[in-house]
Amino acid sequence: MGVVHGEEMVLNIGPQHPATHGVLRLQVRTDGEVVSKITPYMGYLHRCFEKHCENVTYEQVIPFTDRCDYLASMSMNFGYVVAMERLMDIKVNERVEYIRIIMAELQRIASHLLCTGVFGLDLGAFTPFLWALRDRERILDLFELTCGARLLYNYMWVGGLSHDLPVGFVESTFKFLDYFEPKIDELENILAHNKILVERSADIGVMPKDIAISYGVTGPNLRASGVKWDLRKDDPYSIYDRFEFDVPIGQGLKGTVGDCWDRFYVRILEIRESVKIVRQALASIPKDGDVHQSLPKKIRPPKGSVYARTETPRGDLGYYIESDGSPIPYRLKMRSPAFTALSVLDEIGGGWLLSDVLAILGSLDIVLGEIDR
Amino acid sequence: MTVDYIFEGLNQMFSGFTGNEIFLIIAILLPCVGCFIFIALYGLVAIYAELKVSSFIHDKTGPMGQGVGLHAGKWGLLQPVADAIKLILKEDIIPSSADRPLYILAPFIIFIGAFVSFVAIPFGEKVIVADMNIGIFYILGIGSLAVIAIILAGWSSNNKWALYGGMRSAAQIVSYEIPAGISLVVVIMLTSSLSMQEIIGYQSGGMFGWILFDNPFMPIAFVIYFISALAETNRTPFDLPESESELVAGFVTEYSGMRYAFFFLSEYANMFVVSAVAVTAFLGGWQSPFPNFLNTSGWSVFWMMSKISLLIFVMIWIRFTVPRLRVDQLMHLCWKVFIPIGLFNVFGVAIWIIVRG
Amino acid sequence: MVKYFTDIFTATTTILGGMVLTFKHLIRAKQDIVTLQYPEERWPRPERDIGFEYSSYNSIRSRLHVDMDDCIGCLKCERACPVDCIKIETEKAPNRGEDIKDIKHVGITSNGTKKAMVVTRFDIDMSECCYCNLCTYPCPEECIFMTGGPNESKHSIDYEFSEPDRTDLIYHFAKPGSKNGMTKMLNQKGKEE
Amino acid sequence: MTENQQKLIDELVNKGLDGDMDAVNAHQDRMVRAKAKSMIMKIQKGILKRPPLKKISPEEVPNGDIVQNQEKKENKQESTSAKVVRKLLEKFPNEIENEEFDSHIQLKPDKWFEIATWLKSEPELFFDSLQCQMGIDVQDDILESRYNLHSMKHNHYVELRIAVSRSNAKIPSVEKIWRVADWFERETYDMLGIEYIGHSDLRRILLPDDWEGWPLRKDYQEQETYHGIIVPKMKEGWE
Repeated sequence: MGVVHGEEMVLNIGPQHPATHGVLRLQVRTDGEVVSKITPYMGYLHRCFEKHCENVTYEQVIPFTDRCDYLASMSMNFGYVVAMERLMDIKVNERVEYIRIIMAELQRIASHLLCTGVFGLDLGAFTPFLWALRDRERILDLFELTCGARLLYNYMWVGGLSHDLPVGFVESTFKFLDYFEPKIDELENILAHNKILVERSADIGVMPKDIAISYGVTGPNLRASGVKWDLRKDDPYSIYDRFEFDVPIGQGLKGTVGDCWDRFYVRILEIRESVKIVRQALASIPKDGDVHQSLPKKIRPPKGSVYARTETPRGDLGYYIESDGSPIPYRLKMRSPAFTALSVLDEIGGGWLLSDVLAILGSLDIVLGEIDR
Repeated sequence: MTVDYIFEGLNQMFSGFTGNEIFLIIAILLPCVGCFIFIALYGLVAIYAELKVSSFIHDKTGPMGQGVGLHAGKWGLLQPVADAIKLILKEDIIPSSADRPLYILAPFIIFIGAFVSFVAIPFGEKVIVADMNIGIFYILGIGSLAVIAIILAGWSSNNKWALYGGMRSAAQIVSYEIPAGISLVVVIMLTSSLSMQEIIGYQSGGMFGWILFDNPFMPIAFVIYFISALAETNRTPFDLPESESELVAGFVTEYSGMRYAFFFLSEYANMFVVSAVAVTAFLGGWQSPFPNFLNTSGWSVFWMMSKISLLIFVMIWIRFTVPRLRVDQLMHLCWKVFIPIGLFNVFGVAIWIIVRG
Repeated sequence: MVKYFTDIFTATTTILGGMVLTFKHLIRAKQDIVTLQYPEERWPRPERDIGFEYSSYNSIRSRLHVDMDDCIGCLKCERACPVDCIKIETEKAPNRGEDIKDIKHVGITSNGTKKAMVVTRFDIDMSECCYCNLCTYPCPEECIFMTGGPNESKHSIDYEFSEPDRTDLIYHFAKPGSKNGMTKMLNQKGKEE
Repeated sequence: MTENQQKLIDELVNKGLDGDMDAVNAHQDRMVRAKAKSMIMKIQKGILKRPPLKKISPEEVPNGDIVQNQEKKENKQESTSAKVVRKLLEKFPNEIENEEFDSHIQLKPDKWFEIATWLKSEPELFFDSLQCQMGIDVQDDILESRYNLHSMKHNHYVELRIAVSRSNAKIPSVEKIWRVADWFERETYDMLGIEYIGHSDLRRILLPDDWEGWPLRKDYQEQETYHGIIVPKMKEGWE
């Protein structure tokens, strides 16, 4: 029996569509429900980040990095300050490193919570989304306690932090983690093993290893394809080499390695690992140390360039900073992980049903702020 | 039945008059108006219940308010009223490229489909608008009217999402008619009647007289019917026609205001109808669950309503637990799971009846 | 065939498991609810005991406020702002550190600095402010800050400051009439000379 | 600024220097006029060289004109760079332009595609991942395309730079080697106007299709109007 082909229809998903996670437009060619070609159009959220950076001083870039990936602003700050400190050869003290890692890992939990919740929402399960948001709020409370802001922090500075931890932060974070750990199980029970979700996501949108690497896909998406690659382990920046944690990879428990379910489940496992790191960091954080100790008086990096990568919740975030010796960056390029993750959509999304395409899009965990910059 | 009562009552009251035809029309219109008011009120209650149940599942409070003012009343009781007022006052937009007559017609057809089904629902021992001898068959037949309306809505909106929603819905409702029908056939085999009242009458004598517990095949039939009913009313996990994260809003994408409200209302009305059929066929209808406990004609309405409410609650509960199926999985579930098992069930019940005599 | 039935079985058990979980939340709703009734109840601002000497730098992110009596017009905040939402204009004061009664100009700040400048314009466009707090750090007199936090006693907490018109979000902090007053004064001075 | 405008300015400057200032003053486009005048000033002061008289077609620009980037900096990937250079010199002798390879390797654009293929397939190097590709407008009329390559297998890293002149901003596309380069190159094209030869779908990616100019070039001028709407320079009620 041959395959019946009907007339192809061009369908615009977005820019305003509930499943595009922002303002993304996917132009898909569909034959009935089967999608044959996906062409993403982005730029609706383009805020000229790189052009802006060429007009402001180095410290003024930090608020803009916040706004790139608004779901993981701490990680974006972290990447930038790591790059700047490498360029200027600044060594920050222990306490700062510990605080940065606690913040980055809490941010990873928050971001992954949102991603898993939204993935459920894309597949029609509304409840886990709100449960995830409820716990994310508590993390945001911790951030608010620390730096006064809930979403866009401007917390990490080149050579230090804007504030020290408030009194009682360590205790309240421990309290949060104790509360939070059973909630991960809850999230896993209602979503990950639900038969309908497994049917919807297992074996769907399989991303093989070589495709993932060739497309520059990084972070949880790459690990779900079975590549054990995590910058925190493989190219440790800051003090990540001091902590014990596993790098979860996709094993194809419910289907093939690298399918939507793996991408989703790797994130749940990573939440657990991040909880581990936060616990270790909280236990061993040095009591003293001035967070403003190594703040440079004026940020005037030497002439030269640096490319520094850090592991954000969405993958390898690279900052390429070209300095001409003035207090203003000559050129600043952000290599955003979601940008490359979205580019793979056409490759792995063709040939699936419309509902699957949106599930694949959800499992890639893109943030349009970071793609468009 | 109710029509007959009113007709006779009117005739007795105004025995001097000879305008029997007018009395008949009044006797027919009155229950219809009653049904309409009932649907509207029930819709408000159901919306409120859905808001509250979902909120509690989500660890939220749902609609709340401290006073009348701008708030939604005590515990947010006025929220559905506010919703209704909003929908009525909203601008009614008809897309310029829409097929105007069909676009306008669709919400009415879907509402008529839901509304007319109420005629055959036995609310109580004596409260039924028309006790037809083919009641259950009638409801199944009228229920399919929704397909036409949804296709009309999807097609006439001239919107690709709406079209997808309409097409999905047509396939879905037409398919799920079959397992629903098959599981009701089992009931009809037992009771050897299509009349709603007679089916209920068969199930007298407390909880264990219910068809659900009549023989081991019946729970399967009930589950199949209930899930198919979910699919027929487009509830999650079968809400593909209007799956909000895929098709924006499916076949209602272009509708707004009162027309949208009609779709909304008829979805809730359909939920009520399918629950009523499930209660009638499997859960003893208006019979009390205990043989001699409040088993009077007056309490029968209470029992019927509480059973229907329970089923509607379960529908809401399921909606906020599970993700949505995919189109092909939906069809797989229907044709490869429910229909074989349903047919097997029919066979089993037939043997059961023969063996038991 | 075995897979067929195991699939049905797992589907039933996992879905029932999920339903049990949601039902637990439903009946525990009283303890678990996290919603606040916003206009009546407000999210408690976390108590912030920063616990180190930078306590004067508040870590609140709310609307900016300027103590004009302390402002010396050094333009540091204007330069620090990444979005250029602060606009300052100054005039040279006739006598350094002297009060000018006509325009309510205070000559000496609370830190004891003698002012050399009269700030005739200090506008902050809060609709453009990105709440990065960068302007508050370089201020030598600590006169620009976000309200709330350690300065809470001076200013009430406010986190909803909507305005009907966009231009209302441009806050004018300079003393009213200071610009006209200064020009008048300078003109007079010019005439006298 | 488009190539045409640049050419126009060059022409005007030459005319002006030859004494025909009227031609400059009579020009319609204000921006071009201003640019040309400022250029004439600079040339008279001796800051700039006089633009070539002849209109040169893009193909004629010799690669030897490319001025290298001089920054040298201590880098951890020194050994990798050295290794790459050693192997590269064996295979493609005349392609490297810089002398010290501490931070990066400067390549000529011509054989870039072959080099890239080789870099990915060479078992000892095996750069299977293109981490980052970016474009930069270095001074003196040079645009650079920089590639940060990384090998997942060997966990090493190298930075390659390819410089082209503005008038002949053409670099072979490596889209087919590292698929991620598809979008990266589109972005660089979008922002700097470097043309990637052999790219299957070279469109603007972040900016609208009808955007004028290359925003990240240092001489970029904002559009005066966009779709007939005047672009506001200063917000209302502010100045």
